[in-house]
Amino acid sequence: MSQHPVSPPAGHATSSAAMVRTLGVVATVCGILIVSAYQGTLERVTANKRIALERAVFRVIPGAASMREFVASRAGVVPAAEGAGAEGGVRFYAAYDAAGQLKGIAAEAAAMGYADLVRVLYAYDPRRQAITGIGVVSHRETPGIGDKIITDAAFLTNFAALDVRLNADLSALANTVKTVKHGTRRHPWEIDAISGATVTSKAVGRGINDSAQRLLPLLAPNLDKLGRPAGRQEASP
Amino acid sequence: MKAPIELRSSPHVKRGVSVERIMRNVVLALLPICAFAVWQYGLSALALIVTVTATCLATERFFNWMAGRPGTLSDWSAAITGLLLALTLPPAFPLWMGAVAGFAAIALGKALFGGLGQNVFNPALVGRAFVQAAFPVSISTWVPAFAPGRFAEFIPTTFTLPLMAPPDISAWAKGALDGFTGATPLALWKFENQVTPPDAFLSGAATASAGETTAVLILLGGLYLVARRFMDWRIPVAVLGSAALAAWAFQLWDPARYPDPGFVLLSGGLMLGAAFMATDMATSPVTPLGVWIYGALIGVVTVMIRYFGGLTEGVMYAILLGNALVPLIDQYTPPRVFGDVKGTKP
Amino acid sequence: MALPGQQELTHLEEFMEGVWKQNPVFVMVLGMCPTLAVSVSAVNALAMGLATTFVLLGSTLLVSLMRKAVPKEVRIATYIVIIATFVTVVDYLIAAISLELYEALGAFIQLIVVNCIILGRAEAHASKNPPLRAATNALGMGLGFCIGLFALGAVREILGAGKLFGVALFGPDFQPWVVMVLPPGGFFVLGGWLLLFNWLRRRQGGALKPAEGHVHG
Amino acid sequence: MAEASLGQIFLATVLTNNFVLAMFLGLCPFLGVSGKLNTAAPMGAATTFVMLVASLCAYGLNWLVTTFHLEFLRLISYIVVIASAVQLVEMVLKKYSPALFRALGIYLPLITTNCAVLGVALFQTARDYSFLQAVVFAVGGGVGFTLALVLMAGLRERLHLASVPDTVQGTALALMLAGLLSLAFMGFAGLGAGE
Repeated sequence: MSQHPVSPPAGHATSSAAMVRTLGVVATVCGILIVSAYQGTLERVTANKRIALERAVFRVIPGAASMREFVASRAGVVPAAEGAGAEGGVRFYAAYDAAGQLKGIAAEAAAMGYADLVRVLYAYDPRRQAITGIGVVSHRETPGIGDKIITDAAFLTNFAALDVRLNADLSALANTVKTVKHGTRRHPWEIDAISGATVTSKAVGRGINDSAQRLLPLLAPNLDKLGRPAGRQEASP
Repeated sequence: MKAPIELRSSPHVKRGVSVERIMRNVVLALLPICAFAVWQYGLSALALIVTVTATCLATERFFNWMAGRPGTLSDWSAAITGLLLALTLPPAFPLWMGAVAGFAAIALGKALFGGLGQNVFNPALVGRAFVQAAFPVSISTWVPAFAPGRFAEFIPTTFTLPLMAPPDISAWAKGALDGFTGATPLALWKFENQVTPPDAFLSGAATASAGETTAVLILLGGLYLVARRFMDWRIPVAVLGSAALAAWAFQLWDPARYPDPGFVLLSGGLMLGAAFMATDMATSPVTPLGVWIYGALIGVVTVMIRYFGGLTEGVMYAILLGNALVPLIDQYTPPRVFGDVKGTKP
Repeated sequence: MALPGQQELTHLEEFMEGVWKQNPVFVMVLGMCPTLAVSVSAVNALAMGLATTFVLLGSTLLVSLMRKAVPKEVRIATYIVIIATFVTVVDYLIAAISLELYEALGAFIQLIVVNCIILGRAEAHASKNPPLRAATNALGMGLGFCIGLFALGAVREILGAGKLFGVALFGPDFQPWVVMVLPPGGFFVLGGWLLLFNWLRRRQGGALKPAEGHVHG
Repeated sequence: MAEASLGQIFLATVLTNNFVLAMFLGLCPFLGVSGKLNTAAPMGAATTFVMLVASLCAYGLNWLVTTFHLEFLRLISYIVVIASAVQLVEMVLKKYSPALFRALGIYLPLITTNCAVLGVALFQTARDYSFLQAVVFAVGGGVGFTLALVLMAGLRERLHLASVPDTVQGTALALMLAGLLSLAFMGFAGLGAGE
């Protein structure tokens, strides 16, 4: 190339004004790019997120047709949009059937497993005071061993009706949810571990216990506030 | 006490005769353990030992040919790797996976670095760690020792087609021996808080890898090598001593939760690892103080992984981590003065 | 890149630079962090490759267009801002296209910012060449990066899951080599590819240097 | 996740999910600077320090962008602020502690564009760490990075003396060693998962 390097010859320090001007131009161009990308994709991204979330929640609460997101804290239960920043707030999802009746509650639980956090979404039925199903949100457990928490039918039956009743003064669970050795489940609040995947099974139990201990006492006095689905979701067939 | 120090001090052993002699004796010390493993587990164990060793030899041959070096099969080192590796595998391990382990052991553990004496990790353990990560289900599938039909039939998983998943044999294993639980003593302790009595380890009835239940034979083999000055006695002593000490301290702290040191020493692969793998000359420290540090580290890390990790057994990883630390240990411990005589403390 | 005093490359040669002679993955060993972390499957690997190519192309074009206006004192700052902009854009685009993919790639999309290929191209090539030439070079580099990532992702997916692009190759009884989708597998597969390239080079005459380059993020 | 205790985070970032060996962060200096033992330790220390600075900056910035609903500026502000903060620290060090500057200073500019540094910032944001958790995460990440770097340097120095085949020399060997180290670190899996 015959052309010289573009940078200005040495010795000629660029004036501050030129630098500021250039940076200003760059910042403007970049700002426009970012904001337009953000605005352009916002709708799709939000829709994608909502669909993914709904799919996950509807899978653990069969028969649900719509859902709303809430935050429970000491101050009570409020829709997520209003209470996002509440101190110690626990996020959960209320699912409704086609007639608008509360079908169940879904919330996320997480605990350290074998390789990383195991995150599950569990369904809670307030009428039966029991957990009625789980779905795995994410995990990095060993394929073939730890991922049995998704595939092992026997393990999943633990969550057909896992007892999470509250104690008399509604301050905590009446019985700690606990993972026990494979084949020794005696109580409805125990989880029968998968043989050979004890660490992961225990993580699921611990995560659910931690989450339920925090969420359910906050939720119990406020169940009536969950009411009916917001109007928008009625559209879904 | 001249021979061991001379030989240990240099990884680049030029005197092929000495290397060959040591290696041959190590194989000799391993053979009774192999024979006992075959007696315990029958045809499948024999097939596994033969396959893994043959793969190691073939891989060694192949890489020598690639590098245009003369064959080094005659130094027995690849055979040792093969035998040791086979002894650390569960007897029901499919043969094709055993072959993968053998290949990984030599290729990743040895050939990569230029062959004998140049490797930085114990090759047998590299192979074991590779298949542990690759086939986590198969490597924790156990079968009972002394099953009545062990010399009449192979374990159903042995002849799994290459690349294919082995069949589930838990029902078969229960049928092969009454009351078989399919869990190793370490898993029983960790997840069910049951301590296996020591006599199960001495008789070989404990559920384990092919060569891990024979504490007596391992000790005898080790003693033989020490007596003939082919092995640095300090390493196994440091490994076992520190593991026992750590176990003892934990037991003092909470006797209900932690088992006694005897259980820690006898269970799993600690004996085999301490005697035959941690002592690998190329991958252990050169300085006398370094040797003690290295051994103690392996013992303590093993106990830590067993007690607090997700895995039931930690010897393999402890030794590999020890291997990784060897250059640092050598760097920061005072080197042996040339011509130093054994017994003078550094 | 055209060194001073060197014959100017044709556009085709400029393009092929990155694809073959200076392949960012196999020859220069650049941008390893995202390469290894997300290459557990061919789809993830390709998505990451395309995202990087997009950022590479966008930022080199912009840098090249502005090359005469940017004072050298603030040039690195400018480049970083430009690159970060395109990464943010691609981050939103991927989230809009597929949330699943977005979650699989995770924070590694945003880590494209510190991928040295991009800053390296901006500094060494785009700041000295007109837009068309810079873009051609960037496309070549991007394609080379995609090929490298794909080679990694394909091996890891085939052995680690018995599949390619999610299609089972060996039937239902295949035993996955779990290690391949774990971190050690990433190192081994990339190391293996480099060994293969070294070996091929050596056989081709050995005049070429081994594939050891500047190792950067 | 708010659930993880500080000890768990530290253990996980140093051993179980080591930044370099399990998350592939900071591979660039890991492969580039791990040839010599005596540069590995100061490099690790400098990186740990920069990670801490980055973590603090990111924590503040994240609060700022979420409060003002400017999430789309998060990445760009992280990289710019972290880079400037490191520059600033470098200048301050040079003026007030020349000795420390000589020890760490030469590495500082290199580190700014290290994936591990931006990684700390991005991962702590993605995982919603509290201030203390973020600090522990950054220090753990740095210690883990240093550990991997020092181990690697020791092994590579030793292999200088070995007759490693020509084909394997260089980056390929470094990657294979990293793979073996990563394999050995898998032994820590599940550590601190608790009962």
